[in-house]
Amino acid sequence: MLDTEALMRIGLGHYIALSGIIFSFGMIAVMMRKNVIVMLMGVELMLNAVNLSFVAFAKEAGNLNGHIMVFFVMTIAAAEAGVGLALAVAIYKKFHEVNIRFFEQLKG
Amino acid sequence: MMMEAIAFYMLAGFLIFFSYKVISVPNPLHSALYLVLTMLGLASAFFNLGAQFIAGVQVIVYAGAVMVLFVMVLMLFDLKTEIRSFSRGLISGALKVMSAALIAGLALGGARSSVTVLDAPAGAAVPGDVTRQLGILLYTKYLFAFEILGILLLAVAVGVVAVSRMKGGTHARH
Amino acid sequence: MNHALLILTLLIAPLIGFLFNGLRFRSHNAYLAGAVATGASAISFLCSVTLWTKLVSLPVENRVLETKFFEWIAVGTLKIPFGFVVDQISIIMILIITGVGSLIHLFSIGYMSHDERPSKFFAYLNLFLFNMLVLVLGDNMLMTFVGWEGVGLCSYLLIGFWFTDPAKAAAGMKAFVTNRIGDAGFLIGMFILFFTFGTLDYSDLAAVVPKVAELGWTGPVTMACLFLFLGAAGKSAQIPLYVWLPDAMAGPTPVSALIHAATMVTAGVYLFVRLSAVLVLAPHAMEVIAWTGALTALMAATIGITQWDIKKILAYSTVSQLGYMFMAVGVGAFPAAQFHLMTHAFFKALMFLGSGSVIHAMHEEQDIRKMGGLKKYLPVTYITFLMGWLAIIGIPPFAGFFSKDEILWQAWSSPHGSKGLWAIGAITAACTAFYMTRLMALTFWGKSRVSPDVHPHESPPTMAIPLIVLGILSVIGGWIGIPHVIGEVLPGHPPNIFAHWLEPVVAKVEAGHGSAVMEWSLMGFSVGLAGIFAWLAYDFYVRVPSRPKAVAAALGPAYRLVENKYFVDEFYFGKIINPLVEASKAIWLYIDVNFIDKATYFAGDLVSGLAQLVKTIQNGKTQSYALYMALGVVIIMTVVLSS
Amino acid sequence: MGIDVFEIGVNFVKMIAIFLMMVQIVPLLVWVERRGSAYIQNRLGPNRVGPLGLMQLAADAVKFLTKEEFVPKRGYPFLFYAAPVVAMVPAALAFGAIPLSSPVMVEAFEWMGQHWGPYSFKFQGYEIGIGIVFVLGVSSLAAYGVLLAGYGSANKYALYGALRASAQTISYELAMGLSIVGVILLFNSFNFAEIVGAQSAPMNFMLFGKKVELAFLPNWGIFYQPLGAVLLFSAMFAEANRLPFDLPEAEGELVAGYHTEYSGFKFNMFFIGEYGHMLVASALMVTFFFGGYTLWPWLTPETVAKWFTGMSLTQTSLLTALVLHGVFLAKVVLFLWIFIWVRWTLPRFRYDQLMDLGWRTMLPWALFNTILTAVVILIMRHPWGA
Repeated sequence: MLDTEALMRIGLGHYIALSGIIFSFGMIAVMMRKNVIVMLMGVELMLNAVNLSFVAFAKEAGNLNGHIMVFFVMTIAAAEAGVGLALAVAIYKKFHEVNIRFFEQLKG
Repeated sequence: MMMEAIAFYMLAGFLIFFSYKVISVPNPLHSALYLVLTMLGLASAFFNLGAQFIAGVQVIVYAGAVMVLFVMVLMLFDLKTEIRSFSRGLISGALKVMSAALIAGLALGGARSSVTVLDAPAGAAVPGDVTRQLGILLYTKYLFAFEILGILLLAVAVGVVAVSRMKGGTHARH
Repeated sequence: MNHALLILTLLIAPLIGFLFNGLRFRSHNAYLAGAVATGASAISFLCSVTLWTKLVSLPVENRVLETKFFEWIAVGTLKIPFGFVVDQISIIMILIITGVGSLIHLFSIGYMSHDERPSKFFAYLNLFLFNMLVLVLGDNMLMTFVGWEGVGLCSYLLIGFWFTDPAKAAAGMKAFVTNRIGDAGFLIGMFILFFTFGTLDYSDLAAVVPKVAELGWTGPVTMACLFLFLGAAGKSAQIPLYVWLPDAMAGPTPVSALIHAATMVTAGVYLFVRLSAVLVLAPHAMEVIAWTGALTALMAATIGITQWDIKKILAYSTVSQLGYMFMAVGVGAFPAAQFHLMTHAFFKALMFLGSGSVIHAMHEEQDIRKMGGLKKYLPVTYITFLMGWLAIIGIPPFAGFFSKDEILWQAWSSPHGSKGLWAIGAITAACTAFYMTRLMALTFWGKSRVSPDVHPHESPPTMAIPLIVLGILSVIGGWIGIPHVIGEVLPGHPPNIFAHWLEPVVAKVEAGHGSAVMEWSLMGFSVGLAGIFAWLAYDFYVRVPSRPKAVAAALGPAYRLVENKYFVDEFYFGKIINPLVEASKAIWLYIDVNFIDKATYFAGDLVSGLAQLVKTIQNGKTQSYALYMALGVVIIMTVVLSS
Repeated sequence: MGIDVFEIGVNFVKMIAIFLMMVQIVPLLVWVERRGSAYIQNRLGPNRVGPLGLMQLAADAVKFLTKEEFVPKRGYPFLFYAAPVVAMVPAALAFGAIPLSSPVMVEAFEWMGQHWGPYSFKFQGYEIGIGIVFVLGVSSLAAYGVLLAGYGSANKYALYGALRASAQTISYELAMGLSIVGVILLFNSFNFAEIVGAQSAPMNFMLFGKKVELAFLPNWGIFYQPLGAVLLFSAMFAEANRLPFDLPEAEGELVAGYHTEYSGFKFNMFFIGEYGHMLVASALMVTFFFGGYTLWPWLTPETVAKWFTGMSLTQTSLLTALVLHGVFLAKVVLFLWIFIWVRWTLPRFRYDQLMDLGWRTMLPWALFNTILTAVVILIMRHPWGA
């Protein structure tokens, strides 16, 4: 029995649910894709999902601490993407492929 | 109320569709382009939630800079459609999907079970000019964190330059 | 203008100069870069003067101007404001820094006009000025530390300014690494103070610390002071960390004048004057500081006698004079230390700039054996250098006399002092007179030994003006600190303005014992000693130039010991660094390889045997690890949500 | 978008009208560019078709529409088709967010038996509170048009052109964003309308906490931020891929860069995108640094409204808006002409020079400008006297 009333009143819960779904997609990308760059995209997807819930919580709580958190997460995510891509480029230069299995041996 | 719900469900539908496409299409470049669309959708979700500045930064930083980098790198690599996009292993694959689904389910269940939260209407608005207050908060209460973040970025910039200039790189000088 | 605005302008002007010159660092235009940099420091000097007039107009017991721009760090109980304070101590420092700094900037325009990267040089100078101002104006120890590290960085950059020469780059590195050792001490001292008293604010510390009483060696205050002294010894070139300063002469001469004579190296002295209220509670630490200072003074002065490089002599002289200041700090004569800091800034900056003028004139020649008789070629430099010489050897009424004599008297009479300290100080004064006269004699007097293809020429006005101004200051700079006994007999009874000025802010040490007669006779003794040794040096190097060699031969091993700087560098390498490396190798071989490694191999075998059981989980696949993380998250979420 | 049918309808029509306006300026600009380049190079340019060659525009349009539609066989058709659209849309979105004139007030009236109004319509596509961030955001998306074109064409020249273009766009975006920060600090707002409002006044600023007014100069950004203006204008050339920054096209090396494979109307859309970027750039320059749609002391909303005293509020505000829109267009045209002028006068950069200029010259100076502005504003606005 669907509770139409609750479904129609968009609140925090809806955004958390959406964020949870996107997060799980990101997780699947990280766990199952072989291409390192797609895995990095999965990480970005997860971070974005978390950002969504931060903003939703900030709205709920009526203060801006959540926004600050999002701001920091974005900065760190950008940095992480930079490092990840640099590593991917380094791997590509050696193996001409960006499969995750080339990252599994921790030697040059 | 009705309009808001329709807008939300449309947005949510788009977001879920695009993020599903990110992980399912075999061509990584197409993944990246779907991810751009996801980012833009999230920016509009932020906008709906009253975080205009964050929405703008989301577009500038993610869609405008980070994803352009992804796309550029992918183009440089010249990867044809991969023969196998997903890693091997039926059992582990099933486990992975299951665990991800469980997390999503638990998030959903958590949201659903806390009825008071779910029923709360769109949330208390932050009073006044959000962007201005965000700036004030960032440069007073979170000043030190902000500075440390700057140092982190500096370290990352140096590290990335070091990694990408390693021997054999496109910029190596020899 | 409001004092907060003045302080802000004071700090920002050099920073903007740095940014401007730093952005156009490839420019070759020395005049534009120099004009901007000099203008920036002149603005700072004007602000300092205005702040000083403001301070004077305040009542004596409340002479302090402070401003907090914002809360910088707020973590738990640690609250660090971005605050600055101008009081009787820091005003003297900022007047010296910006005043002498402006003159040296002006001098550098002429000195660096033929350099390849003048813009970079002036950018570094301005950055140094900014950091030094942060150091002395910071109202808590962390702000001081920010400046402390900043000046260390600038010092490194400027010593290695001509980094294409490996020796100069290495000198910069040496300074940096030596200072790191000191900085670790500073940090530990700061940690101890914060751990014990819960604050790093100078005024809070001064209020809180006197509530404890300790006499032992291992109490927190003594330990903190000793560690801070390690930091100060690094920055201010005291035993055992003085080795970097003579090598730092690899930098351009204006840098030596500004950083390694007038300002940065005095930061350690400043720190203890600022923390005088803490230091007086740790008599053991004071004793250590006094004796270290005295020994440094003596050792450096004796090394100075045997050097041939004009800048090296001045460098050892700086180390020696800094030793005097620490001796003063150690015997509780904080005003005297600060006073000597000021007069030393005048005459040593003058002498460094003078030597820069000489080097400039001699086309980068620094060996005084190849100089001589320069007074007829460089009249302005000669006259001003003469002022500096008279000031440093302590001839009344030149500046150095008053400050040095005050220190010697305090070393004799203060309850923390002793006759031994005074004796070392007096011998050092004699050595100082000897080596400075030797420098004068070999450079300016006597017969010319200049090689015929060098034609010395007097420096341009941008270099001459700072020399003249500093020369005048070296003469009159001491008149604001005339000791009581002399003041009494002079017409008009000039008071000791300097001591009175500092009195409200430095810790009081109980009055010394000793009569006016004693003071007069000690004063006469030290001046006489200086005079005799100066004449002796004149006799050695001008009248009978063959005598020094004979004396050196007669002294034999002692002379060689001194000439080779007591083999300290060799000692450090031979007895500390190399043994450390050897010991590390031995430890690596016997303990690490033969014992720990074997033990770990055994443990490893044990574990890997056991790990056969769970090996399949640890398969090296990144994505499997991600799966485990995800499973963990699922479990935690289940637990949390179901509770 | 509005509270009732009338408001929604007007806003919708307005949005479309402004988009069409942008699109219609492009052929005119093409004509000006061709005639202007001819003038600069001492020749005649198109002058046969119609008076002054103006009908050439129509002829061009017909040509574009009737050309063969070509899609590379090995390319990605969807991306290939999407790229021109993606190239054009950001320019249109950005242009829609810039206020083109003062708002139009509509008094309450009765129509079809119902009460309507009063309304206030902004003279812009849509109003966004943080307009500057929005414009920066959407113009950063322009890189995708180029990237998709390059990838979708399956052509190495196109790919090289696309990679160069996107690298250039990202590099210059930093300098562009930072050069605007000075203006934002100066006028204390992210909102275009507020920035324009602040500039339609005599020059006034705080001097150590005291307000100073100089009545002989308008309060334009250019007087406070000359460095920012120069940096923004240069970065805008790079963003619009115009000479001297048109390395992505570089016909000597890369045939025609990312649009090598494009023909017909799709090519035309890239054209519209490029000229749309020029238009946005000029409009931003005018809005940030040259008083927007006002020209103090003669042409401000207040002074122009006085010309039409005696009319109803609706008529007055509509006419005022049209006059001020003329002012805005006049200023924009001036900047568009500078764009064309520079293109036909300056030689192009080599690629390494271009990157060097972006990262090692413009970025540090933009940072310097930002820091200097922040410090000066901090000092000047602080109530020191108190």
